[in-house]
Amino acid sequence: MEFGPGFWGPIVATIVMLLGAGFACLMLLGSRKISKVRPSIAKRSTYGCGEEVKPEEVIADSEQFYSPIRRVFKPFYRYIQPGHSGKLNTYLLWVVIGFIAILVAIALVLR
Amino acid sequence: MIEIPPIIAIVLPLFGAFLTPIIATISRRYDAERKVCGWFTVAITIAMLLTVASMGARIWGGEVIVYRLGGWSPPWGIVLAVDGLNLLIALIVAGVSSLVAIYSLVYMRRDTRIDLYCALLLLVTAGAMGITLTGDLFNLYVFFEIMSISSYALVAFRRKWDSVEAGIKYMIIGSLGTSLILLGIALLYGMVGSLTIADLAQKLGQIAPSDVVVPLALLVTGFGIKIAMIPLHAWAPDAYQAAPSSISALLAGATTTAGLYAMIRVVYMMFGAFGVGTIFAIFGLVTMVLGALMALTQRDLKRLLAYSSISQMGYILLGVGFGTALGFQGSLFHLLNNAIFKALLFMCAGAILYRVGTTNLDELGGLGKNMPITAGLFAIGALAISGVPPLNGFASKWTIYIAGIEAGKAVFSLIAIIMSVLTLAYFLKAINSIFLGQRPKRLQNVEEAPLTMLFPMMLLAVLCIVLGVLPSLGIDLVAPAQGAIMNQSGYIHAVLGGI
Amino acid sequence: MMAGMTTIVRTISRLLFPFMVLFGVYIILHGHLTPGGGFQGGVIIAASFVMLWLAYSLEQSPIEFKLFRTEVLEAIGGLTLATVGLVGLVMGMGKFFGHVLPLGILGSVFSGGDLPLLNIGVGIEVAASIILVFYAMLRKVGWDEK
Amino acid sequence: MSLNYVVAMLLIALGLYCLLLKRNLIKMVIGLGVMTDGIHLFLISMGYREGGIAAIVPAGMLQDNVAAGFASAAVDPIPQALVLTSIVINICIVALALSMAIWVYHHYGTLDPSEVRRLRE
Amino acid sequence: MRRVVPFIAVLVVGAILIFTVTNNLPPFGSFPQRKLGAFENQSIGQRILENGPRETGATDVVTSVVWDYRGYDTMGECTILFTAVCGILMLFLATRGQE
Repeated sequence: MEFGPGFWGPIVATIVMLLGAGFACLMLLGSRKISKVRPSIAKRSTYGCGEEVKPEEVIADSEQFYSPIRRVFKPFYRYIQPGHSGKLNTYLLWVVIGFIAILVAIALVLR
Repeated sequence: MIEIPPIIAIVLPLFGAFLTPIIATISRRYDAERKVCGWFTVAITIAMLLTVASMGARIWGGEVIVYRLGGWSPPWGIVLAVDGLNLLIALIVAGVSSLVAIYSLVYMRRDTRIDLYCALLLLVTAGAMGITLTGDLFNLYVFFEIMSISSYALVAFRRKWDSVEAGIKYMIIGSLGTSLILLGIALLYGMVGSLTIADLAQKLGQIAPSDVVVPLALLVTGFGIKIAMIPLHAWAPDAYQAAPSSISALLAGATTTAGLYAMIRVVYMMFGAFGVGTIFAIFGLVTMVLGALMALTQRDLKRLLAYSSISQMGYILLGVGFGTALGFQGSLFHLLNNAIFKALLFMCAGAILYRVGTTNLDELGGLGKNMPITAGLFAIGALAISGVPPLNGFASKWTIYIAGIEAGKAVFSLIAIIMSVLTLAYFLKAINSIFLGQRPKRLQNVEEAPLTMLFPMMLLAVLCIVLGVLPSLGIDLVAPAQGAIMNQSGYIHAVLGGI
Repeated sequence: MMAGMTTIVRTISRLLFPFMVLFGVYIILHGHLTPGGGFQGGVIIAASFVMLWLAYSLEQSPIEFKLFRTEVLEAIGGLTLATVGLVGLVMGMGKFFGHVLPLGILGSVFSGGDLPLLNIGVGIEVAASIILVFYAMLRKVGWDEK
Repeated sequence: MSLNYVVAMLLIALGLYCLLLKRNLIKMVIGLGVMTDGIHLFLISMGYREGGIAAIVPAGMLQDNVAAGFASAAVDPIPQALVLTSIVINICIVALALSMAIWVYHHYGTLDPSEVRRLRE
Repeated sequence: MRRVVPFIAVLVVGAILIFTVTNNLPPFGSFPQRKLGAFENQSIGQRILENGPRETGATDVVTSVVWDYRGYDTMGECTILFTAVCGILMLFLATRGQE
């Protein structure tokens, strides 16, 4: 099939990936067998600065989940995201401004 | 009669919608209203799917099925014209709606007046099918209104505060869009004096393009609202979040697809304005970036899926905007794939909502032990939508990247690749928050979703894998549509028949 | 629920009711000869019912209202259209909305092929629909005042 | 001078103003109706012919050649048909929007769209 | 500021529309002639006026357009009415079991 430059055989690639996944699983199980050391309880439990943390208290806040990306796109999250304020008039204004933008763009292209 | 299938495919759901209240009033005596209406809807949609599929052989043979309503010849009467593009979209719409009908059998179990739900579901399907198969501009507007109004009503179906708020926002924004479409059609009628798409295409070729800028912009804006193009996307997250999940799947799978079809048909095949493609590419890029960035910080699963659906629409617009054969091929293929895995993901969200009662990511966790099948299906959908190689998202996205590079817009392809990485990022966040991690105590005894809901999801997941491992199947399915877009004069000649 | 209006209004509306219905039927039946048609006539019929509901209250109006009957009527009105269309499809050589009945003499009441049938069907549907809409809204207003 | 067109477009702009600047859902629905009526007026006035008659065959023209006298005098019937269709569509939109507004008032106790904003970001 | 931007947008849209209808359209009252010189008198309405009464047998040409030439549109319109009524019933009368 036409995928531009380079070689891409879907079936071959799939088989290769499945083989790699199986090999990785084998390696994982083997390493479990070889290594005698078991992780201690302290390693398994969540670190709460010495406090006791119950499982349902341990949630990763899903809004701050990717703080680095938030830092990279800081202006977006500071200016654009609050724009989705739920006000119907604002949304309708977006529609009208979008219409004007599309009109200007089309007029520039088709001229 | 050999030309009948198109009209049958439209009249079946209309008949079903009109029949549903009568069937409900009869079956209410025997207290079987729910079962009867649900299975009736399933039967109607599957019959419609078969009707559409029965046209396949002739269309892929390069033929254009033209059906004259009432026997009036095209410029004066209404005509249905089906070529490769129509057929592809009709297949997507019919398939998604039948799967959604099967899914709704169990999912809507707790709601009252299920007969109205079935009637409205059939009406959405009928509207999308009418948009897809018609060859008349005003008729397209009428069926666009059928689809829109029934989807407004369905978004507000649960009558909770969020449903009603999302419903009225969607309703006012969408009605503004349809009024713009009507104004555009009126201007076109005033300038050209015709309503058949083929006739308009023939006559518009002889006007200076600077005259038809305003109708073109009005139509593009009106259809852009339906496909949630930035900055016309504001209704989408609310509607997708507040609607019942089956309806979210239908909106993402069928309604946006029909809107995109209308945009392609009007812009490329009626106005023949291939120069507008650059604008589509730019708007698609903005849509993609903004959708992905907004989805990164969502707390609600269905809202996250809504923003990701906006982002995928950006990909499709990007591919359409390149204006090359490979671009159309990739974007139409991605349209098919988007319908598949977006419906799958919304159905998974519905399964979680059905069993747990919330889709807030902070309140979920560790459900992988309770609902393993749902977890696996969600993982397949998430990997497919973020373009991980053995699944179908990869093939279409790769085609779009290559099309961008060949069209000399390598920067667009680069940004698209970065956004694909972000897509994987926010879906990994969703998987982590829902199925992995610590399981709170209150989620101890959550059960797996019922089999009637799992069946359509499994079917869609199998489609994801098959179309990914054998992309040539999808390419073959899409190729006639792409050929139809390129072949404008053939469409005109087939419809007008030398008038 | 709203309390209805004075005796004068009630009497006049009760006397006016049959004539409004008759006028609606006339508009429907002459749709293919004069201005008007199914929609206009149906809306007039519906307006007559709504007038009764506003004059009397929803409970004590002289004509009692059956919800399911009206829903079924509406669905039947819609089905009439599609059925006439399908009859055209089957008998009219594969023409959806093709003519089945003869055209008749131009300008007489029984002419125009299927047009009177379609007008009657849409008249039924529009009347039932508008009545249902007003009934639902009046019911809702009733709750909020309770 | 095509005054009808200008007036129709002014109606559309008025409806748009109502949609963008009114702070009441019912007023916004009214603005939507005004906008659609402007489009209807535009469509109707587009089919007008200088000194045209209504598109109904008068009794005098019934027997003799209908096509010749009537067709050269009457106005365009198609925009009127489109407007008939569009008016009913507009009725449906307004009815559904108003019932949704009733429910919004039921849940939120207000019709101000700047306070009906629990779904955001 | 909060109200100035929408007002300017409305003004811009109105100006664009008025400019369009005054420049790019045939003047008021010029049916059946359309914008295109090549397609003069080819507005589909003219042909329907000529043949409508004979082909459909209705003296009201608008009715013959609504129900014959574009009867399919009208069926869709009735479907829209049905849709709206379904939605309104669903909003108001579906509250058995709730409230």
